[in-house]
Amino acid sequence: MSETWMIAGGWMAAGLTIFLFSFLYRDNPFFKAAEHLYLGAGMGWWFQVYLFNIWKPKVWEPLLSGDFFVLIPAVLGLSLVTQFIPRISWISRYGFTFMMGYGAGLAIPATLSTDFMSQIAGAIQPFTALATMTPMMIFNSLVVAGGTICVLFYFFFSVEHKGAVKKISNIGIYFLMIYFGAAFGNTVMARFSLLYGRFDDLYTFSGANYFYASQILLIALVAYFILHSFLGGKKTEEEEPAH
Amino acid sequence: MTKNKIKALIILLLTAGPVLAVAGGKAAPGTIDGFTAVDMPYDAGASVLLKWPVGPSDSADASYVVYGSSLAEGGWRKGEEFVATAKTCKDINLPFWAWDSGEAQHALKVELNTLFGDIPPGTPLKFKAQLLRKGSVEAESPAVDAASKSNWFRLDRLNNLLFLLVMIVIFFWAVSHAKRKGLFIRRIAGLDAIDEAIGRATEMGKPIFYVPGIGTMSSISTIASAFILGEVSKKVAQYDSDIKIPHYDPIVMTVCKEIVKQSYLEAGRPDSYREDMNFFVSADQFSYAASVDGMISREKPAACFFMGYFMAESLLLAEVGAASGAIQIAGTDIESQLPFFFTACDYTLIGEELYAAGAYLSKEPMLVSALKVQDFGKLVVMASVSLGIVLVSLGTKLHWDFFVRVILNLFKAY
Amino acid sequence: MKFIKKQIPLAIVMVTGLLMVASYYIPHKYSVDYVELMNKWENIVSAFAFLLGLVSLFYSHYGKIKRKADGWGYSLFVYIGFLAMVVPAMMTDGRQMVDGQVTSLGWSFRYIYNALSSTMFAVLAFYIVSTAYRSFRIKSRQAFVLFVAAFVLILGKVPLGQMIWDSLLGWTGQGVADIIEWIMQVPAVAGKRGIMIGIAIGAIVTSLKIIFGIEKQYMGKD
Amino acid sequence: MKETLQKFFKMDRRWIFLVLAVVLFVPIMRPLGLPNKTISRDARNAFDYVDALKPGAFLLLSLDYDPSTRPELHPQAVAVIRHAFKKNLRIGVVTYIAGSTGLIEQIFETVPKDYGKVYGTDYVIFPYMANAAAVMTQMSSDFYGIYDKERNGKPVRDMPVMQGIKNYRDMALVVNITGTSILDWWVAFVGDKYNVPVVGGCTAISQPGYGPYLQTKQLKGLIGGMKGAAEYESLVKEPGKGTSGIDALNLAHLLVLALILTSNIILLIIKHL
Repeated sequence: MSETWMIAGGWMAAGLTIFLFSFLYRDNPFFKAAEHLYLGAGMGWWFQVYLFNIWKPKVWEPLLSGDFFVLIPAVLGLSLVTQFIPRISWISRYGFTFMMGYGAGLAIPATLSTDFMSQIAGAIQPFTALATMTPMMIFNSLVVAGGTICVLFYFFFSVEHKGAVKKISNIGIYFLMIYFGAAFGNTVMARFSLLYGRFDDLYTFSGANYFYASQILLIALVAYFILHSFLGGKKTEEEEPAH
Repeated sequence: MTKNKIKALIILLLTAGPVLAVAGGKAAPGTIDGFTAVDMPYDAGASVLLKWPVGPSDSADASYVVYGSSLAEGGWRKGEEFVATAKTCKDINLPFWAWDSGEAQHALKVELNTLFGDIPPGTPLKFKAQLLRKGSVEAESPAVDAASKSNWFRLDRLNNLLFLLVMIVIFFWAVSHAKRKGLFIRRIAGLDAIDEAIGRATEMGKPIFYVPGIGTMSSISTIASAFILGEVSKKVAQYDSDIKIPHYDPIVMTVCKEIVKQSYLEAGRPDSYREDMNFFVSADQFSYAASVDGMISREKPAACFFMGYFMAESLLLAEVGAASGAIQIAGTDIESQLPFFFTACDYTLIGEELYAAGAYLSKEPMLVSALKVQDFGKLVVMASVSLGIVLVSLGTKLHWDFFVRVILNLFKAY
Repeated sequence: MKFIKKQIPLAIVMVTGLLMVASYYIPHKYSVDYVELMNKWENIVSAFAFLLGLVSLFYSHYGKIKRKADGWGYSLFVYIGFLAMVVPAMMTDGRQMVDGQVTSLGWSFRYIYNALSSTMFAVLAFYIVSTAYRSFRIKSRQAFVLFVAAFVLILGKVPLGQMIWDSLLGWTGQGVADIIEWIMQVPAVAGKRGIMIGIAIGAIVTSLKIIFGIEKQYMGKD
Repeated sequence: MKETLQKFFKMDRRWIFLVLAVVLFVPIMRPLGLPNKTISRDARNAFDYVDALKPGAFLLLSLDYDPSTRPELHPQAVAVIRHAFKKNLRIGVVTYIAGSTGLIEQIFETVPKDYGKVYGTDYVIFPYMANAAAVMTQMSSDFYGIYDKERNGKPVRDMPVMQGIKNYRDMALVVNITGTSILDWWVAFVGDKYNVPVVGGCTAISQPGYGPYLQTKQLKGLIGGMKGAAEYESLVKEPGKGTSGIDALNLAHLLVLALILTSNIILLIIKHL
């Protein structure tokens, strides 16, 4: 890839990024265009990946070499599309039921083993090393086991929650809250990481080797907003964008 | 083919080398008695089980080597080599009902693919073992015939199968039972607020937003959401309030249209039902969230329901609802989104509460019986964990090793 | 007709499902062969499921353009974006690199799709700060516990936060990183495990309902 | 007083957006120089597990993330691959997310050159497949039943990198880096079912949810979010985007805490005035 292409790429990427961010200020045509471009580009990328990784090597080529067995899954797969034609949409059931049956059948024993039995074992197992455990470790293992039971009480719907049951299930809620708190804290970090990634790219494109793509595009967009609000841009009904 | 032959020849030379050298030495090697080679049980036929008694001369400075040979190729291939004190029956990871894990026998599982490459089950094979000390062969077993075979049952997974069977039995029992008479479900806090929310909407003359999220009809939370919608819209019809249901998935929309229509019919107000109560917004996550946000901040509804499958858009939705001053009731089983709902909404149904809410409101026998099976499963877990901890602690304290093993094996996945 | 429309699909789901369940307990070669065949088919069928999304996106935007609905011009960009990926893919036979050189397909990925897709999600960072300000309400004791856990994690995950903790609470002898580890390994495990077990049983029950044809909402109406 | 506070509380949120943008952008231009120092148990376990593998062992790397989670997961993937190359492991790359094919390409465009690794001998990249669960199950019996060709259509069976590999029993470890629930599938459909060690890398969002699997050792280790990437980078001694990312996040994290506290205190005051 020549350098010209790389610079063009930098401008393209910086522009699309800034257009999408511009929505934070206000809805505008650049954002809308970029957003629709995103939908199309995503589909386009997936389409070519499916085409060159699956449809061609796993369906088309075997067919050409006379392996007509692949017609069965291909037809089942194509049947899904009939969903869009109400009169014959029942045909799509053949594909769906196959997928659902496969998925459900695969999941049942595996879920039982991984998320049910192994989790019971995980609560009990630590106590086999009772002799070598420190008091803190015993405490922690008891908290894990006891907390799990309290949470399960909270999700137990067959008895009314009052008296002792209510107390236990209330403790359960606090375990859930700590878990959600951890999830919240981590989500903050995750979202910031993504933003950091974009800013980092914008910073790269703001260099002289990209002819200051980020700055120029940003200034251009700001200029658009200023001009737009001066020249007949209708005042939006609300102070804040609808979003 | 020729390549394989050459490989076999090289291996033959390599393995024959030391054997010849030893044979040329002074002491003739002793024999390892009781060496057996049988098919490895409970597998598809890709491995063979070698067993021989632990001998008095097994010590850390000696090692065992096993050899395998296929009749088609002839010649010995060298398999695993390990310290003579290692690899007894105890090291084979099988439960007590399927395996005797004494330490009196060496046991080694030979993966045929590693040793011979791709060979079908049933191929006649030969195996032998040697005891090496300081580079020389101290003892050797006679060559033993063996063939692997495809087995019909994973006895080691019996515990899993039993759990499953119990669950299926309970499930069908609950299904047939639920049809006969109603089963009890406890009160769910967030649901009491529904009446309040709808009442408020009627007073204020403002609409209610019911957002079913971005799931498809195959996700449990969306199904639960659809049932809750049925009850909510029934109440809306009774109070003569207005409800708006923006959609992400066209199929969910068709299902919801039917449900709302039915509710209005049941409430005796089919005339108030409008087709445009359910409307399609967008099949893109963020466009959907942005449009719904726009509607909420424009129309300032009296109440917002967010029930179903939500991903990153949850925080966009909940925030706008909170800012517009609506009563917000949320429910989802996506844990990473629950914190946002919990902090921004007035009531939040957490995980399974959402499923239970569907059952609680609709009294649909299928949903109620499923809930009963789930409760039964939880009861099993609570009992097993508490009992298990007591028994295992006791067993460990008193050194009842087999007893502890029995309990652990029961819940171990193989 | 009901037989073809309903019974056969329900039979398909039951037979494939039960055989898949059985294959977990049956190690025999026949069982392996069956599962292998199903794996290959399933992989191909799922690949066609992608067409559902494609058709519905194209259809809805085609409708907008045809009706000249509000903002129909933007819908054209959906097609432009699609072509911006597919045309280079056709020219390069789906390869992003040839002889160490990035092709036009690789370029499209790097500078168009990558920029768009990652920015879409990066925008969420802004909303999370505004949510933190405008709707994070410590309104009950439960919400307070949630807040404390979140506070410790947000603070302790970055070096500056750790320094602040050490200078303010260093006297306790507990580093914030240790506390985070404890939260993640003890109470959070209990909370998650409770949810997990409940969801697992729920999933098994739902799967059973699907296999036995009790749950069939995914099939749509007649 | 009350009105001022009320006004302040209802301020245009675009001001908050602006503050965040500044707080996050400035450290990119002028790094604070506060590197990550702590290393979590799970990241260390992940590192130790890979580190203990013998040279020549086969590592199956499932990279299932697209550009939307790239800043968190890409550095993790790069760090793990660098580690594996340093240890002379063989790598096979698979993926079940269509968007990740381009990112995989980007990694292997540069990283192997640093270690003199050759395509086909030391590593190989397989094409995207649509149904992860089906392919995972398939690989337990016959890897080539689904992956008979690499991503550009060359047959793989005779490649040196695939020597002696037929199914999971011949692989030393599976590492899955993903922002989806595919990691749960690796644990349930592969790790537990076929007794294969699995190490994970995930976004910070899903990290707390894997606690139970880590406690039971169903997951041998976990790299969580950008912090995890920074930790792994420092263990491998190859600082990259994870390390510089953590530095930039410092101020933004404090901003969030300040905002939550400010708004709740304001509300408290308004209520009591």
